[in-house]
Amino acid sequence: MSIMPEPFALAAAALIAVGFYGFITQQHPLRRLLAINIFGNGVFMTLILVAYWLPGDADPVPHAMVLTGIVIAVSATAFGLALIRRRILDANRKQDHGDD
Amino acid sequence: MMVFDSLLALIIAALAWRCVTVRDLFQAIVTFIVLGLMLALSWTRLDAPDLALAEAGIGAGLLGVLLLSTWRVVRDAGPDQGEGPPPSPWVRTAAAVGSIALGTAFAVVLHTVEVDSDRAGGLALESLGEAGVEQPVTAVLLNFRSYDTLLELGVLLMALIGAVLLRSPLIHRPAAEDTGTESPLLPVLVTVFTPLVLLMGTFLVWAGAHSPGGAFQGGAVLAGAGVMLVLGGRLGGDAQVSLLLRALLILGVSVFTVIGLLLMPLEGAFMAYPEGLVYPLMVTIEFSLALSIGLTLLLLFTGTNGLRGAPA
Amino acid sequence: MTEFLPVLAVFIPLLGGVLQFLMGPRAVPVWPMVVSGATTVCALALVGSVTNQGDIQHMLGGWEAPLGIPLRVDGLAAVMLLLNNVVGGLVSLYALGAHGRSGAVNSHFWALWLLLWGSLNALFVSGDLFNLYVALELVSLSAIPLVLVAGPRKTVAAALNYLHFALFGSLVYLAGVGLTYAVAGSLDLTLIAGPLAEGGPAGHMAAACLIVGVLIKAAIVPFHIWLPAAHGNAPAAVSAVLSALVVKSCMYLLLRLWTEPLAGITVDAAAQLLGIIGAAAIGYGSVQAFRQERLKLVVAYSTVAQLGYMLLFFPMAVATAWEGAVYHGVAHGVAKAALFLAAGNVLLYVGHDRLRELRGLDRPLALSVFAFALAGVSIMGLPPSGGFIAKWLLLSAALETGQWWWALVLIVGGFLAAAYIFRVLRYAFLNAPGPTIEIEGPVPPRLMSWTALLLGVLSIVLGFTTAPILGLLGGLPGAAP
Amino acid sequence: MTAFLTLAALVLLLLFALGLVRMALGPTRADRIQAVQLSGTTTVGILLLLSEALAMPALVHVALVFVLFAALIAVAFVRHPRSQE
Amino acid sequence: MTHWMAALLITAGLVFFLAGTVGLLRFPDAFTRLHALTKADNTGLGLLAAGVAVLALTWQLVLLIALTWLLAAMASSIACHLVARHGLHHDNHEETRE
Repeated sequence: MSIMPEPFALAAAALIAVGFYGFITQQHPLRRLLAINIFGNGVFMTLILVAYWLPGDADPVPHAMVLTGIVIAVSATAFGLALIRRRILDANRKQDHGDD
Repeated sequence: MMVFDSLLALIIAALAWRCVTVRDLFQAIVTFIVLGLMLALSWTRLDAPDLALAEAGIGAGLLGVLLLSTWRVVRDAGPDQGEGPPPSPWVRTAAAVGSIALGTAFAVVLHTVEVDSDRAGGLALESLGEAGVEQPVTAVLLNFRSYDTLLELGVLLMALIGAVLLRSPLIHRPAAEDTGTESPLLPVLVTVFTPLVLLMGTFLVWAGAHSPGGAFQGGAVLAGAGVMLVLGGRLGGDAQVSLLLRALLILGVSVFTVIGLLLMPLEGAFMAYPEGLVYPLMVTIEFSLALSIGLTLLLLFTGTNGLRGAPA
Repeated sequence: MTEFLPVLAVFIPLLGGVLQFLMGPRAVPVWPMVVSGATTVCALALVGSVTNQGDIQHMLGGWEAPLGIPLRVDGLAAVMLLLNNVVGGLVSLYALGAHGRSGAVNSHFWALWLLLWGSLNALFVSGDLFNLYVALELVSLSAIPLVLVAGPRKTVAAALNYLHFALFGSLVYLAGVGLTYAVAGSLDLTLIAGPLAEGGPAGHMAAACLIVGVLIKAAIVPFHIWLPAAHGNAPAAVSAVLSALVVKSCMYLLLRLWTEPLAGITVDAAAQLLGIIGAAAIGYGSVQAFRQERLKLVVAYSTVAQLGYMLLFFPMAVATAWEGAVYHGVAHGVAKAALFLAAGNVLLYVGHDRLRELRGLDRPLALSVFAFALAGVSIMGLPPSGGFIAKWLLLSAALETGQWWWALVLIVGGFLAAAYIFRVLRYAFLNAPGPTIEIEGPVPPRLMSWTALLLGVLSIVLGFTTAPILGLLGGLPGAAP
Repeated sequence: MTAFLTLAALVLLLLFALGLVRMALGPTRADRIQAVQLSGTTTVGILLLLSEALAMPALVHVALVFVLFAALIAVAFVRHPRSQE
Repeated sequence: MTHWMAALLITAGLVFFLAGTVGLLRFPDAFTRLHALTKADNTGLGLLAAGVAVLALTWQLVLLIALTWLLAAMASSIACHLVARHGLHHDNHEETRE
């Protein structure tokens, strides 16, 4: 491993840090989902770097992991967006008193 | 190339920062989409064109479209949607300190890690001959670690059932009734693009056996074609669900499981395939997966469990 | 044949759930009951064959160790499978009463529940670090929509919060998986312990990510905030499954990771920290449970507290503590399912579960209140019950290792549990005189009362089945026999 | 030639970074979405250049997928959905 | 020879991209910016694609590159039209002040 800074390794770390910060500080559920996805992208970037560091061809195993991860993250996020829309529909019916 | 990579990494970090900190929700979403594009670009630099395709199609593309549409709904609902109070300065400071520590730790670890080059992936590359497909990632997804892929299809199905339970679909009126979009060009775009997108999706699925692409990327592009039709007002979500549609939704997971279970007594292991049949089985599985994935992603976009055609 | 059983235990319910989705409301309730029965039988056969012949391994796809994914059933997995499928089967029976009528929502309930059941089995039999990530996601993404079955309006905020934490937790876990793969070059749980221990900072980072990710998903104290609302507002059958099995599956994963792949890398400070977190969970959860005004929230906070006991294993790390922690998992699983099902019956009959207005429940809900009391005995850790055995084992471990402060935590925790359980029982029937319930809902069907009672009785019976279950579990991995 | 292509890609990336300034400045949403369009086109250009520079013809597929989804995003921006059943 | 031609085309493409970006940054309002942008970047991408196509080895690749450009040009001009129309009707004044 080189001691030279690796730009994409730094980018992965930045994505993870920023995603974590957003997850803690954001209140809006949609913004939180975005922050979680940014964190996830940092994790995916880490995995891709690990794959890249295999001498010769890129390692397909982390690639498969990332592909799986992307699909899972996106379907969960789509479900989250449906939740957010439902919350808004309910909030618009003013008579509703949830136990928030 | 180093300069290119550094600039790209810098742009990625800056976009992420802006996406998280900008006030306006719309800007955050737009930034997120551009961030996805840049990630896809950076992954091509890291020898992962498969993932660049997936990120461009699913992570930035489909998710971006869904985010923009949901943003409309959020905005129409009014400015404040039951958000909690903003976090106190203490929380912010703690979060900042924590995230800097976390980021530094990751950066250090990623720069000092001694990677093991004798690994499963190397073995996968050596065993490609037995996998039935030449493309390493497809071989891992559909053969060496096919069980993961099968379970992942379950996740897609669950997310869809969850979205259906919520009854909060995205309903696009016919384009002609949408002020500002009654452009004569929208139907042209839809008419020209949809078949091309379908073609591209099919191509990517088929190409998955020997070049970057595969069921997920192809499926996402197929879903893109459906989303194009929805946005063009030709197709809409529907509460009524036909048996055929449901059958197509579970086609991938069923084909995968049933083939695995039927061959289990013969091969001695679940999801083991007999030598001569590997390639045809792979292709069958890949196409049924792509069809189910595409439809599921499309329905996750409309937020319904059914579809119906609408006059243009 | 036996080597196919793990596959069947996963795919009977998974495929059953998928086909339930295909067939829709018409298939309710016959198809789900057939699948539930088949799953329980298959899983019990699996547990039986592990008891008789020892561990079972199945290499998926016929690929060898680092390339393919192994399914492994050892003692720990078998015990968890036993818990999962016994409780799962009984919950299915209960749900036959609650969700047995045909209808779109009920159809989705059954599809999701069967998928969740299969996902939990998949989690318990998996022997691969990344596959465990997928299984964790399967569990979460079937559990969260299940919460919505109670009606989106009541549960949407809870579900959203749950989703945020579940997604974030699993991504943290995934970061750990990536780093582990970087240093170990493999994802097989049995092959990564050595390289991780020699992995330097990356190995430690990997271990930390894996543990923290699982802690987030398990709703351990600083990360518990999503749990009470989700578990407290879900339909009774779902609450039971969430509290008894879903968070338990994450605790299982923590025990599994700690004792096998991370065994060479764990440091004493981390173990003590986990113990302290556990103690904090016990204290905080119990006090909150005592302060709740709604029955189901009492039970939900009780879960926050009870999960803490399993964490006490880590600082002690001796065979007795191992047995105690796992036994606690089983005993709490059974008792908590009984509590939630009983609470569900109360909610059905009374129409609400506000504690102060629950008076004179004893007559129409006698069976359910009795079930609640029996399960309460186990939660408090009084003899003779499963909870007593578990706490006794943990207590002996504390004395054995000379860490007396954990014994103190155990005893105080028992008193706190007694306080919130008796508070509920006092409202339920000691306060019998006074205005009785105004709105009377339907008397819960017999099936629903009896399943709750059966679970309550089981949580007492667990006080007498120590030998076979601990025999099946086997000793602490890595420890000298 | 490779060096030239790489340099060209770098220039495009720099232009892209400048385009992001417009996205940040706005001031209208149309401006921002337009900046996204430009970033899409620029990225397609970069991908085409890289496909040649790195000898990875598959990047042209990636570029094509970019184009398709960039169009979708623009259409999604102008269409107003509801969420009432 | 082909190399020189490719270089020339690509350089010309870059110039158009540069013009587009400058237009995006400097033009006074959204509509002129839109106008400048699509003209410039479509032509820019076309020239650039032509340059890369000259270097491409197989005709399939050339075809694919041509298709990419064609679709990009079409999508971007239609999208521009849609966004402009939409801007006329909706968004110009509703941007929330931060």
